[in-house]
Amino acid sequence: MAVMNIREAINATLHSEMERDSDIILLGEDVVGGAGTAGGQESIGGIWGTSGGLFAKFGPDRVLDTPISESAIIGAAAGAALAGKRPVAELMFADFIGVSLDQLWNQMGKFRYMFGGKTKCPAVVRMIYGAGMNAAAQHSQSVYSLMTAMPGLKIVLPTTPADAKGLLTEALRGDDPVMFFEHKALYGVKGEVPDGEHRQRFGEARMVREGGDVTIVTCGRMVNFSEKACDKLAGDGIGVDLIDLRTTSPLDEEAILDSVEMTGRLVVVDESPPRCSLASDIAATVAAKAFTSLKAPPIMVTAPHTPVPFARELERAWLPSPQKIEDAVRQVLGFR
Amino acid sequence: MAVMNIREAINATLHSEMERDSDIILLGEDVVGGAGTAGGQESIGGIWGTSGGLFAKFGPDRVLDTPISESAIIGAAAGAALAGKRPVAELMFADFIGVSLDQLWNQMGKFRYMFGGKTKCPAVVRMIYGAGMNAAAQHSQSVYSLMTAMPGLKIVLPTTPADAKGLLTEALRGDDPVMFFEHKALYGVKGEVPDGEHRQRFGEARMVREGGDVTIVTCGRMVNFSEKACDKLAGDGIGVDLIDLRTTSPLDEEAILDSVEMTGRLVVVDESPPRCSLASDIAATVAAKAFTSLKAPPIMVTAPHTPVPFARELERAWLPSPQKIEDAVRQVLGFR
Amino acid sequence: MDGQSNPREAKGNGMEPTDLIGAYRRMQTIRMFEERLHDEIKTGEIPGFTHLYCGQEAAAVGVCDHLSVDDYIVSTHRGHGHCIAKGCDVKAMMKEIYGRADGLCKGRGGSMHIADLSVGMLGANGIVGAGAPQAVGAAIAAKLNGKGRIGLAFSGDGACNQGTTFEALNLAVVLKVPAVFVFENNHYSEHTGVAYAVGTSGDIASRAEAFGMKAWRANGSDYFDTYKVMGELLDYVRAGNGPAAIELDTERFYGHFEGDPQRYRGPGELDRIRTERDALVSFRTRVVEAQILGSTELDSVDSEVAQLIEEAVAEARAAPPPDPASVTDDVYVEY
Amino acid sequence: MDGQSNPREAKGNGMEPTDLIGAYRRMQTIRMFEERLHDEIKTGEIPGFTHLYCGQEAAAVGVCDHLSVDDYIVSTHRGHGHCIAKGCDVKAMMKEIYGRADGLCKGRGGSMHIADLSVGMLGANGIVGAGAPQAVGAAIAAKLNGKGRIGLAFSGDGACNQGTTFEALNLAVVLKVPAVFVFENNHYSEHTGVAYAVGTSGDIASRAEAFGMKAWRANGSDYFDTYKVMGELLDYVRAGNGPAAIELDTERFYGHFEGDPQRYRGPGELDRIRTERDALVSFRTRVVEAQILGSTELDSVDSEVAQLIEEAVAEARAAPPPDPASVTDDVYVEY
Ligand SMILES: Cc1ncc(C[n+]2csc(CCOP(=O)(O)OP(=O)(O)O)c2C)c(N)n1
Ligand SMILES: Cc1ncc(C[n+]2csc(CCOP(=O)(O)OP(=O)(O)O)c2C)c(N)n1
Ligand SMILES: [Mg+2]
Ligand SMILES: [Mg+2]
Repeated sequence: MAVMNIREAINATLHSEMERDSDIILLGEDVVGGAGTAGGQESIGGIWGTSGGLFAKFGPDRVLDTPISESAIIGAAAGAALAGKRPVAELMFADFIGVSLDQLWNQMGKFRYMFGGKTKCPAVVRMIYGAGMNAAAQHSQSVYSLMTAMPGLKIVLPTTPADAKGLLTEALRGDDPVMFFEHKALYGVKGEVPDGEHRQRFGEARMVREGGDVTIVTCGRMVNFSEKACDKLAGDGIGVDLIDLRTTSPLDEEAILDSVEMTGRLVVVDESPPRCSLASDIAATVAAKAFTSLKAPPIMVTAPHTPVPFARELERAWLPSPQKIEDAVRQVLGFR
Repeated sequence: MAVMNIREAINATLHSEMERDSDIILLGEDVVGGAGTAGGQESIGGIWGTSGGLFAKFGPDRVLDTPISESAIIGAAAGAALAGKRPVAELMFADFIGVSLDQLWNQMGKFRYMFGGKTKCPAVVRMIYGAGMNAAAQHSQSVYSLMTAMPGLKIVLPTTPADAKGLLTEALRGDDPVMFFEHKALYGVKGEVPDGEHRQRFGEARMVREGGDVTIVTCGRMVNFSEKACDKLAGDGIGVDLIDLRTTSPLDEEAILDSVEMTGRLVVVDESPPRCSLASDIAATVAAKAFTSLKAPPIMVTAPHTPVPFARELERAWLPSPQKIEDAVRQVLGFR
Repeated sequence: MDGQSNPREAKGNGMEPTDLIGAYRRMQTIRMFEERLHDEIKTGEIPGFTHLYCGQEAAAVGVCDHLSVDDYIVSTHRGHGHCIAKGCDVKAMMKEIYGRADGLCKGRGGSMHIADLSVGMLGANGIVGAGAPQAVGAAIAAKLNGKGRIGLAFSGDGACNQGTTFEALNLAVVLKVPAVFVFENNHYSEHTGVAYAVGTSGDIASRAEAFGMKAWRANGSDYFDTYKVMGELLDYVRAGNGPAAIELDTERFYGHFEGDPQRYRGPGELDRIRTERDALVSFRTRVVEAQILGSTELDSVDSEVAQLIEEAVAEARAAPPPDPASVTDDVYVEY
Repeated sequence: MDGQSNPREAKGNGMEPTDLIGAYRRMQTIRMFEERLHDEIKTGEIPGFTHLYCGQEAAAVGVCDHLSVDDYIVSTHRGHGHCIAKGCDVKAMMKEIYGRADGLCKGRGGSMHIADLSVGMLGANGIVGAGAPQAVGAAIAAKLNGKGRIGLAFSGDGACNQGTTFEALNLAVVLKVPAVFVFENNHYSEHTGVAYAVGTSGDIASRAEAFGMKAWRANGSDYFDTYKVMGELLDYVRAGNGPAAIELDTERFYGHFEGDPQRYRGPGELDRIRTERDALVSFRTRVVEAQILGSTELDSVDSEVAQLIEEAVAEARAAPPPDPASVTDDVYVEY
């Protein structure tokens, strides 16, 4: 097993999968960089550094720099996928679903159903999401809650380098459109990555910790925040079942319900604003399906119902934090 | 009090509010109709018939037919609102948020917050939503759940002609961006409408019935479906508190919690697919805030996690129905 | 009439009489399919919104007669004509429009969402302007496949104001892919005239040119002109010169959707376009005058098509509806 | 150098020396603001992403010197220059960029989201292409107000490929509103060259023309040329002729964002543009040579501006951060 960070795991997986399957193509703004300049193409290899070396290896027919026109990028991915290719489209920031939503939601997500199950659209859309870098209201959002609401799309959020590889491989082998969420503050996270083929099935949550007193359900960067809270709680002898969903659609309901049936206490941690969020989705599911197991009201730790603010102090106040998670766990445990 | 249907109530309100306030302008595709044709403008007065007579009365500077370019329509409304006007933009189908989301979500919804509370954006976006007319996957969606998730937007869904007038007036007098949802299957619903000025405050739910045994929380067309279920249940002596939210953002949490504290039993009815839906939002809120009052697991009656199908039999199966609501009420009552 | 070319030229282009009969048959199939729908819709049996293609037959057929099953097309809300021209099964289409279980899309899509990948028809679309970027994607795929195939988008004059369409034009030029943009200018988007909505006084071809691609114009109510000009265009695109556009001037004979009172039409307009711009009439007149085909041959095509449509309707009406339990099928390939 | 006009002409256009000093002061303020930011960012004290406007000063100032507070502008992610040129308070801007409580937007927006409606600045924007439709809306408002005011969008060469920009161009033409589209062509969108991304070999003005509006070109690194050509354009627009566009050829002196290694630049490119296309150097040389202003006058502007920036940074650094409890304020006007 090699040790690498998430950025490297994604880049390596793109390299090996593109080698394996010549139908995989990559497109997006500056995924190569330098087109039409004196410096020449491959000047950067993606502004997030995840597509480095692909252009040099696979050339201009498979690695395509595009103008700034996200609807056309996603629409082209949709069309190429219908036509038998496996496009990987990069939305530089997940917030740009605003200018490309129709192609994601009304096109990719609906083709198969509308067309009577006779088509498939194996497109992977990589989106860089999340707060924590003071990128302010239009470059910091966690849109996975919005997209989990959209039938036909699969929503994937790796939190470790191994999962980045496993989930991206699965996305590229599967036949459905996948929204692949990469948290901008997690790219540097290091870990062991299995060599050779490694696929991680969707809808199979990761039990990060098993503690038995309280269940924390979360995803994305909030897994790391929750781990910090768990460390603190462990010091006081409080054991947490920490569930990293890996994919919010499909959802591993079983893992959640199994744990809550044991603990009877649920905290959901979600980087989205609260309304119609993943947090409310999980809390409602548990209330509906594990009602008799619940010993305390579920607690949802989310961002407030506001856009993401810019200033450090405000963004920090906006984000769920290890402290808020820890407090929620103590509160749910304190309920009698 | 005049008796009229929702379509007429909206048209009449637009007429009287535009007379009152010369800053109100209307724009959208075919809101006049006939531009650039031999037949001439005002050939239809809006494809839903809600803007009839406005062009004749207020002229081309205040009633603007636009090309098919929803991002430009909503963006222009956003800009005009920042510049001191009160634009009403018509999205012919709510599904077209797909091609205009950025201007709704990242622009209108965020200006005030991003700009430090120093601006306002009093734009009203009218969207025609909902299933029931076999308009299939791209013309039938109930996107209010998606938009309730978006901070900065207010989400309004009239279900009676009186509320259509009261809520639209409130939208046009207020200073925040309002997403005004008109259900295509409710336009013909008739009722009494107060004469003269009539404003309905946002965040104030309507108690459609008070029954005391079970609480149904719903909005939009599902209010009507729920009333049918209530009629049946009343025959068996089952009394329902039926709450029409009127606005999902702001949310009248108090009305919901007050009722559930009495009934202990909650059914949420929502025309959206289930994931991260309004149904889950309400159920989670109740589970978190009225946990000890709950005598049974909350039941969510929603559409399935699929696009809206075309065929009559399928669309009917897709929609929540009075029968499904009735069943849910009996089920929640049967829980021991 | 301006823009009408000689049928002999079409022949010179490689069209043999049997192909001409085929072309006539396809146009007549569209015509009868649509006229019959126009009547059937009044019965209330057909669900949803239906947009009839009638009047634009020469456009769909004149374009698609150059394509093979591995050329991809994407279509619009007004897609029946494109589907038939590209080779979709007419009976399965009719069943789809009736919302039947064995409709081409199992009754899930209906009139606005017909697709058949087995003939290279990637889908009608209810969202105006959504198809153009998808055609660019199909063109990327076609280019990779390296067999001279193309991705083609049909769009209306109204769709040519949508941002997605513009983005697609630019992207196709930048990537130099074999994408073809066919703009059917029927002079209206819903109730609005093209001269109002398209800021270039309704000129679409020159707008496409301004994006850096070559653009052609043809009479989209004349099969021979459309066919001929499309032939030139496709020679250019298949030779690897990148994308191209064509503006087809044509007419829709019915309203925007079934039920449209069409108050925007000028006096006598519907009569005039029916008299002067009927692609089937002009086709027949000219092949008969040029003695390429005989009236009787064409008449028998008419009866065959009438028979097919009759059967299609009868079978669609008799066909079973979808099982309500199937409502949750086929959202994903893998669950 | 091509595109440079005589300062006397600017004078003839109604510019008196005091205005020229003002123009120089505004350009110098942008320059020093940005160069100082460039240094301060390295300290790590400034949060988030910052895009410097340095090199494009003549564009913002040459355009905005024609505008009053009731003309509306919308800006981009690279908006500091537009803000300063339109009259935003420089110290409040600096505090905003530092994320301070009394920043122009209370520290909520930061570099990419500065707005000040009191000077007609409707907002910088983090979404490329979002501003153009908003300028059309502002132009609708301006037209209704009937005082000859306009709505103006600054956009980059990259933004001119976004669908929203195209839609806005068309909508403005259709509605014949006083909207002005200023395209600052600095030859790059991030790391991509304009010749690649804009399918018309990088020609933006003619693309705008193809939407049916009049378009101008000017040297956006030369104050006098920009000012003069904008004057013509605005005479045309304010006279009620509908929208117009202008392409300003200019250069950005720094990377796309702070931290960009700029490997896409040609050898010596940065030196060349700094030497040949510095709007401040050319302004100074020419007003001094033409004996309109003296070196000492300009030097004292330089010191005053340097002093202002010094104070702005000092005050911003010393200013208190926002109260974390204020995070939930101001989402709505009415709760
Ligand atoms: C994004 C979007 N906006 C608006 C509509 C509503 N609509 C359906 S068809 C149509 C007119 C299309 O005009 P055109 O492109 O000329 O095609 P035609 O109907 O003439 O075939 C409109 C506005 C839609 N379906 N999608
Ligand atoms: C919708 C959207 N897509 C992509 C980006 C990322 N992005 C920010 S600036 C930029 C380049 C813009 O280029 P240009 O319009 O030429 O402006 P310049 O940076 O040169 O001032 C890109 C791609 C964005 N912010 N918004
Ligand atoms: Mg048309
Ligand atoms: Mg640029």
